[in-house]
Amino acid sequence: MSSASKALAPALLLTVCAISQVYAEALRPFEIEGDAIPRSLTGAPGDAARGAAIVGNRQLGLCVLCHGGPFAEPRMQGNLAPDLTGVGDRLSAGQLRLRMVDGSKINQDTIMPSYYRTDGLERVAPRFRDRTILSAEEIEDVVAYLAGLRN
Amino acid sequence: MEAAVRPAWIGLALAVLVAAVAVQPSPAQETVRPIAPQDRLSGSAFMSAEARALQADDASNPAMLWVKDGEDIWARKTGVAERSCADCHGEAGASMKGVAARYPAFDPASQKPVTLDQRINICRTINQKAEPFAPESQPALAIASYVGLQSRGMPITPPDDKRLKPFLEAGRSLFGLRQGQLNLSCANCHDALWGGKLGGSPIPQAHPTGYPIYRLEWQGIGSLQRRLRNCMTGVRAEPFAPNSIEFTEIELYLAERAKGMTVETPAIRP
Amino acid sequence: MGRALINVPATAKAGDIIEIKALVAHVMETGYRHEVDGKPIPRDIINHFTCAYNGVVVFEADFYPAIAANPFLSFTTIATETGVLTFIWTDDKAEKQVETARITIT
Amino acid sequence: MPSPATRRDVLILGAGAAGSILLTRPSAATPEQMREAILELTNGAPIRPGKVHIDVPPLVENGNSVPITVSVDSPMTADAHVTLIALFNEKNPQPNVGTFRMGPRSGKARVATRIRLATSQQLTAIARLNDGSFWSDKVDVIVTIAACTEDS
Repeated sequence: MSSASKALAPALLLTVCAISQVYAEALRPFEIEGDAIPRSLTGAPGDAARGAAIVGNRQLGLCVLCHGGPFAEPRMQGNLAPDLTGVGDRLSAGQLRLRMVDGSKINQDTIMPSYYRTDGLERVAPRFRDRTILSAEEIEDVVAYLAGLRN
Repeated sequence: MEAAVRPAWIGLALAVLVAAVAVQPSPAQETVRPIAPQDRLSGSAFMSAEARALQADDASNPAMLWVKDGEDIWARKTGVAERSCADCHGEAGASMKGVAARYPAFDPASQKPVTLDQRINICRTINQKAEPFAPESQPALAIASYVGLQSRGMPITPPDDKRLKPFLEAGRSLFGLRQGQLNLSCANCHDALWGGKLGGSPIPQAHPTGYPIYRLEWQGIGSLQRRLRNCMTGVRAEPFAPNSIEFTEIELYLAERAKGMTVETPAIRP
Repeated sequence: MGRALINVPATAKAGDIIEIKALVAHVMETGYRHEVDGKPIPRDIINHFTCAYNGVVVFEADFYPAIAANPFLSFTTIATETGVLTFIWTDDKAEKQVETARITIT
Repeated sequence: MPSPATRRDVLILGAGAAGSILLTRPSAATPEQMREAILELTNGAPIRPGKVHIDVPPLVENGNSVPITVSVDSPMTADAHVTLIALFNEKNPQPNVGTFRMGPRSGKARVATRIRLATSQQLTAIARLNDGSFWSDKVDVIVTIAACTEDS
């Protein structure tokens, strides 16, 4: 057999650097009102263009793995979660923010990962431990982008 | 995923300012409904006609390269005992028929379930007095493919062994345990969302019908544990160690879940 | 090199067009990949294949890195006489793998 | 090059080969480079569309191994036969995929293999006949990306 299959043992110890950044910063406090987090996590508005890039990045935002929407490469979008086309008409920025920060606050059975939560998780891989999926700034960028998705 | 807001919860939330550190849901042991037996489908049902054709034709299925290596290993004398598999077991076509379909099985010596790969290594160590094969090594996959092939077309038949019960139940729990930074269980995807598309690829039901499999993604053959590890790293969880009891428990549950389904080894998967 | 699997009909009638399938184990390392430390992984592919029928080359192929790992080929030839088909794969290290298959003309 | 993972900016995966491998986006071939590679084969002779037929799935689930069959309408006689089939792509790191030589003893002008496609792109197959003419077929292939890749 070729060397292709001889040396898999090291392949099992892979590390990944697909993620542009990981965040170990302390979580910023936020307030939930109703089904929303009305105020920006950073105190500033996000950048919609940066948010679009995050949403479209399968390793960073992960959004397109489950959601369809008006993004590039429709064939590579998931259909496990609601389509995000026109989501800005249906949800306010604050509602979008809570759904990203911790959707389990709205539906505890949701499959949507909590993008800004580090506790209550099992067996998190060491390099992701105590880190949020996105930073507060990135969440604001995505919120800005999604809130602007209008029909 | 968006979902209906729970009115009772809103009232509570309005009253409370929740700091991030206070957000503390307990890890969910979910009750996703298992797939009904008549709805079960092999992973091959979710792949392209081309991939199915590749699996169906032994002359073009690249996994057969490993099977042929396994056939050689079966016949080769090895270890301090200078003994081949065939010396004890004879013709694999007869002695190994249906064997892979019955693993994991209980090992009285260790009082634990063992996978087929582990059983082969126990045999090597005790009877051949040879070094065990390293997990995922070429000979380990080759001999597992060859033994697995002898059960092709037969139903998966988990042993009805009371001693396996606690391990099986542990495996069932692990299958339903949300894990990793993405906080997903096996059941979230493979019981509840099979047939849906994850990033454009269909989610199969996760039945271990064809292992070891030749995965096009790997450009080679790999074990069920390698595939499970892929899933765990995919949800950003720390994978269990190779040959850990947890992996064996999951394999046990998967075998029970796929009971009666047909062995396809060596299968092709995307 | 690796193991090969050849599929040739054992018997054929003279004039039959027979299909040949040839599969060989090889990583087909493209030369375009790097280790984590940035070190390039050297190219290592099978770059050439021939099939000879009783010594006469009847099919030949040049492979580039875009040929998938564990290369597979299917092609045809006309059964002419009883004899031996010889398959030779040559890789970047100039190593050759030779396999043969007998065919009987009935 | 070969993995569809190269579509991603940076990614590590096992890829079934030895050890940890960093896949960065290599410089892809361009349609221009493909034209040059084809020119090298034809020496500027005209290429006519027709006779050649590429059979490849329009949508492939993994670019690491894409089954492809190229066949040419030809009687494959001593007087009229295909001498060569060459397969090209426009977006892998290099434009050549494979070249296959045959003749009247082949019986049929047909070859099947499995190829790697780094991304969605157009494939071109060129056949050279014994009269020196060149014929071609082109086909577009969409490559989707597996969601659950090794350690991604």
